[in-house]
Amino acid sequence: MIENFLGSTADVGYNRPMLQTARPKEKPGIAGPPHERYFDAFGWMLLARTFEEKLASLYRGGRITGGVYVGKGQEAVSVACGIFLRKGDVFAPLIRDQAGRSAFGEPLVDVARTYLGSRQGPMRGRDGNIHRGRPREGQLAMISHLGAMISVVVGSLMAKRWRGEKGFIGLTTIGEGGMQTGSTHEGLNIAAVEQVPLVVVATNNHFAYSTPNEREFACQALVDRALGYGFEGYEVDGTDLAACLDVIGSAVKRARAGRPPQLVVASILRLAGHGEHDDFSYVTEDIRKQPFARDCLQLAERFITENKLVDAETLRAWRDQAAQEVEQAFSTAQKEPVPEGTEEDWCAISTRVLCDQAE
Amino acid sequence: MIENFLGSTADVGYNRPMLQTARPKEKPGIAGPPHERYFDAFGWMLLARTFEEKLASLYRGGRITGGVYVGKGQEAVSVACGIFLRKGDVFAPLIRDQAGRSAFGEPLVDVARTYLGSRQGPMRGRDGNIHRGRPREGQLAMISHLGAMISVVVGSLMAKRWRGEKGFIGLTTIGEGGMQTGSTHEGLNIAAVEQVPLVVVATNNHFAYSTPNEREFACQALVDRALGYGFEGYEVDGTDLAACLDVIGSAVKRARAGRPPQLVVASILRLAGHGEHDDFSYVTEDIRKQPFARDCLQLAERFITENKLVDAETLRAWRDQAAQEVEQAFSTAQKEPVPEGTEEDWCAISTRVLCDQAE
Amino acid sequence: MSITYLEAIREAQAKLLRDDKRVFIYGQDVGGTFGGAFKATKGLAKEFPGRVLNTPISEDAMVGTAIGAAMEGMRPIVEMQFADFSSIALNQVLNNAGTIFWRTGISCPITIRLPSGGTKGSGPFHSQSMEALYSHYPGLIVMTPATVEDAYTMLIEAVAIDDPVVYCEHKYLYYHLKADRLPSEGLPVGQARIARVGRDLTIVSYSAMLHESLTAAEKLAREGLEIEVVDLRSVKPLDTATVLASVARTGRLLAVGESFPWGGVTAEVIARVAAEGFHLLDAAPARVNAKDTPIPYHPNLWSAHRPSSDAIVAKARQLLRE
Amino acid sequence: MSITYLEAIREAQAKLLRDDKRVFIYGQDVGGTFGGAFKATKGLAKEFPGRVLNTPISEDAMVGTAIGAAMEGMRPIVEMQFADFSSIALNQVLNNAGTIFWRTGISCPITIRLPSGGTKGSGPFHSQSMEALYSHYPGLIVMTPATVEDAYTMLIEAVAIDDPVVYCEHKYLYYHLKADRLPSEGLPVGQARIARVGRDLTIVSYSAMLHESLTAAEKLAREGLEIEVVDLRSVKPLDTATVLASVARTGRLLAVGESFPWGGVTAEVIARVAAEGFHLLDAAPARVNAKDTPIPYHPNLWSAHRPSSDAIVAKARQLLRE
Ligand SMILES: Cc1ncc(C[n+]2csc(CCOP(=O)(O)OP(=O)(O)O)c2C)c(N)n1
Ligand SMILES: Cc1ncc(C[n+]2csc(CCOP(=O)(O)OP(=O)(O)O)c2C)c(N)n1
Ligand SMILES: [Mg+2]
Ligand SMILES: [Mg+2]
Repeated sequence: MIENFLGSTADVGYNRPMLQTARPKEKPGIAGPPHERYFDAFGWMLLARTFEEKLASLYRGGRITGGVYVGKGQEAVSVACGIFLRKGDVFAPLIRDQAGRSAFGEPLVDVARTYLGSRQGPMRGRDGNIHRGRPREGQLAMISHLGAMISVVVGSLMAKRWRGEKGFIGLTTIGEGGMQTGSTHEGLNIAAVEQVPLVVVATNNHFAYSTPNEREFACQALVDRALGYGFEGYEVDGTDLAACLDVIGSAVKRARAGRPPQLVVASILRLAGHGEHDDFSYVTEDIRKQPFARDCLQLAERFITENKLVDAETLRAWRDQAAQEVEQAFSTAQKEPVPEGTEEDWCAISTRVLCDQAE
Repeated sequence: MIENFLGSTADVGYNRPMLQTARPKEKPGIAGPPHERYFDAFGWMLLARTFEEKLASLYRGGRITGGVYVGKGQEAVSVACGIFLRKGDVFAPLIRDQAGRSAFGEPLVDVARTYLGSRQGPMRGRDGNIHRGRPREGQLAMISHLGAMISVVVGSLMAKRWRGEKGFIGLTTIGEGGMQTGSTHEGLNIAAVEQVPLVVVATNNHFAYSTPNEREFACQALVDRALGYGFEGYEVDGTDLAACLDVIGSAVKRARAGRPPQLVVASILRLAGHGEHDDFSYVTEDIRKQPFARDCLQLAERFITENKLVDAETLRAWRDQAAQEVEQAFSTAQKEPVPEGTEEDWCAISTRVLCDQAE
Repeated sequence: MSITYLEAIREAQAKLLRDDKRVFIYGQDVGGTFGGAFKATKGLAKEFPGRVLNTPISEDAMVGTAIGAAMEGMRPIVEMQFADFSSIALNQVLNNAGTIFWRTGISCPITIRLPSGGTKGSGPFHSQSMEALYSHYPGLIVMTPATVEDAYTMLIEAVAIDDPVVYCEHKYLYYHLKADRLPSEGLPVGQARIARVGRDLTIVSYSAMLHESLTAAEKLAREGLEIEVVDLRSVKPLDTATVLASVARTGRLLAVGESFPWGGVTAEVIARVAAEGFHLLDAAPARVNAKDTPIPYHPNLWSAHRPSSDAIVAKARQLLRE
Repeated sequence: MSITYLEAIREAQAKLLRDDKRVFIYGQDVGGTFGGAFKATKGLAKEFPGRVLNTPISEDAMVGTAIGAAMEGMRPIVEMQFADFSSIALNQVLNNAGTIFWRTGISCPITIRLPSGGTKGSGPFHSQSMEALYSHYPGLIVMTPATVEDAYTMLIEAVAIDDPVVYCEHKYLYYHLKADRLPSEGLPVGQARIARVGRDLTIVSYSAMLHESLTAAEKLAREGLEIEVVDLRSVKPLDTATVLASVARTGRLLAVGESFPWGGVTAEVIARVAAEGFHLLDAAPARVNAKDTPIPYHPNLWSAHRPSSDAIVAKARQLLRE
């Protein structure tokens, strides 16, 4: 028996992957939050949404160079990816993971720095936006090629195992589109062969850029792929924060307990364009009315309100705090100097004496 | 209900892939062969085995340049891949498919020509051995990179569909090792998305070169991957000719009938080295005693003899005929001239005026 | 009427689809109502139903599928979303498409469109110029149109050619470049063009760098220097004859490219001129390339990384002093 | 004692595994009792349990895994079964390994061993020399050892270096080349070597072509011609200074490489010498490369495709007549 609730200790023996969909728990008038990390998680979601709304408005105002890609509608999945990780873990997030990155400890000012091109940002203006990372703190800096980070996480985990570290896991995210790359396949398979403590959270937001599911894959459920790799596989309703915390939290726990790699497939609709340049007019009205198109943040807020988990005052205070943190991050970053070409040594390797001199 | 016997017409509706292992039918003293193509198939197997034995001896005698890769032990699977194909079909064989290539119509002399480097061979000495093909006749010329041919077959089938051809299918083979490449993943997935009439026959011969299954993949059964792509999936005992004809023949039939792409996974042991240079000492005695290590050709012959399907005389005649055809092929090829560098124009493209002049 | 480089690419594809039923377009997001990340196929899926197809994110399989279709007589155009992602398809392009004709005698007429080159804020993975990788291997034709007219006629020719063509279209030129009308014919493929006549120095360039070179020539003209500018048009085959003829007139060579320095188009141009036209040179040939680091995201860094007309002017002056 | 180029590679790996517990070897068939398609890791899995690991046929993931381990402090050596299959890993090598340090400041010390180059009967997909592809992109060091001694010391250095190294070992040299003993130290990485002293012409070469060049020099010596031969050792960084110093002595340059002509090492060498040492040249520089077609399977075709000492001699004579 699998117990989805993170609180429970009853973890399970190895058997064939169980395709298990955690559904929102609708117990009317319950006394506390449906998950011990529910409020924390809600806070990160709120922060991410607030930050990205500001970001989008800066983008529209022509203040951002390069693309802006937001996680609107994916915050519940993403926060659940970041919130259970701890120091020593490895997190390789992708483009819709602001909530998870924050929950794992990425300072908001570093995000603002990256978008505004501050030389004090973690990428020093060399790389931008979603490619940012903090490898020293376990947050890898993605390359664009989808799927390429999975095997990188595998290697990090092998190194940790060799060094004798204990209790660590790796978690990486992928879209349903990215699941069709060869790199993803090789990465998932090698993870299973190496039996590393890995959780892969795939979000089917029903589109890869403008391409709908039917031109992406033809299987009935992506979670069935777990079986073919020797992963354990779970489905989750990505609009439901409690379910995300349950299912992803349990997967994290199982990975930590030494069980095979875990695949969680979340279902959701991307509630923004692929990037802010995209009006997503290809998403039909019909699709926007599907259950998977609900807004996870609104659902969580309604759940909190309807069940009177906190009062309106508190909610407002949370929102204010998020707004303030976002303001703070941008205003700090805005004041910082930008990088200058004249100050670069244009050497791509760390062994400077071996820099090639071709012009 | 799936009916494995090709003779049966009862083909099935679409449902989740059925993991179905066809077992040898052991009806003692039956009157006829267990499959209408059984004798044909046996003939091709015999021819392939005889040819490859000769080839291996030439290799040992230093008469062959380049590698020799044989299909010993895989003839039953391979012949079943070739024998149901007809003009207009596309076949993309790999390194262990001599039996299937012959059954699909490749002249034996072209094989001998390729190995002996005759300029009259299909590859004119430019490419060798297993890379040979006859694209005009529907047999593609593989590149070495495993998995790369799957999507090529998909494209061929799409072109045929566009042209309004009817009733054609494509069939390609892959090893359990090759199933781990990114190219295979992308090829299988795109086949399912494009819904082409494709059969993929994967042979798990328990080794990729020297690497055993446990370092190749970690799923319980490779056929489970079918599910994750939206293929229909079947397993078969690759040592059993009748089963191979049944299962692969049925898959071909289903593909022709317009059903989703088909994956057949055969289980077997490679009964030779990876190539003739390899003594396969890494295959332990224990493995050599497993049921999957039986020799399909011997089993078929024993089945024929024990059930008195043909008499000893006929069997001997078959064997003699094979030997004669093989002799003939090599002796023709041996007399032919080899290619000369001075006669090459060293232009890699067909539009000769656009050949680049760099030296 | 005014037509951009991007529109020329779309028009060429519309014409190809209209005139030749063997043509189809295959790529991520090229279909539906969307028409591609850069809208190079906007409207085409509707006009040509079933012939402009979205693909999964599977560059290897996209090219493999196109190869199979091409061998069966179709004329596929594969759009990579960005040139940078063609690294995933590289094996299919080099080892499959590039070898089929030579190995089997069957031709493989695929066209692979690579939205190439740097634009502000695009960073290391959406800015690459990959022509050198594809030119190094045998079996491919590599086009690098620099003008609206060439963007149009060369794409039409790319599809007509019986061999695999890598068509590098420059994203910076998409909107920056306009022409009054589309030509019905262009120079033959494989032939370079004298984009500006001069006698003091030959600049050899292609794609977006042609325009930086022309700007540099303008600037130098104010000082009385007459710079000849050659637009290679295709980098493989590379039209050595036209380059040599120009160097014969000017005695000086500066090769300008946007890709990384080691083994780029500029190295190949200089190697050819040095080997075949050594006596034509009055001074050392020189080259201007991007820097040998990944392409930076920040505009300040990017403009220092990418060859600018100023950098070309500086190098040209130095060369003319020799 | 006599030790081959291949044994030197195995010895270097044994030493690395022995001396540095961060080192592990990752590749197809490298482990078990087998020890690699060419036996370059024979016996190592037994001697160093758990540190010489077989992988699935997944070149992309092999390199990705190594990158992750390297960023966490390990020193992985990845063996490609043949250089040709590294096309599948190319994206991880160029876009991931090659950019990590520059983007993040974290170093990525992986070594990728590529069994490279042509041997009789190996054909288009088991004969390639891929150094130009890897050298073109930023962020990588590309080594091409030509001697038993260099095979040994450079592999040890490759693993010591904090950056990604592509180590191109030549399959033709595996058994053909022998030395009496292994050195404890070699020339510094990045430094070329004068393999033979001369004054009439400089041949610049590397890897297996060094030996064809030396043979050519021998043949020409019988005619009284003194050919200097430079062994580049690493093609990135490329030691322009040593090449220029040699050309300063001889006045003539012939660059010899086994890879395809367009944009290969030879183009880069000539471009550098032409640009930086133009006045040193008394005649046009020249190059000898493989032909611009896939590498043929049949030995007759292969020996015409690959640069031979005779082809080098012919080109050298021509160059010396100028
Ligand atoms: C190998 C590769 N090809 C193409 C792209 C361009 N690209 C960036 S995001 C994207 C869509 C991704 O869809 P999905 O994986 O479903 O993630 P989502 O954007 O829906 O979160 C594409 C095609 C890429 N990043 N990598
Ligand atoms: C992408 C790629 N990497 C490596 C190789 C080298 N190689 C050739 S055959 C082989 C083993 C193949 O094993 P499997 O697919 O199980 O087929 P089998 O030889 O067992 O029939 C390997 C590793 C290759 N051909 N392609
Ligand atoms: Mg998506
Ligand atoms: Mg196998």
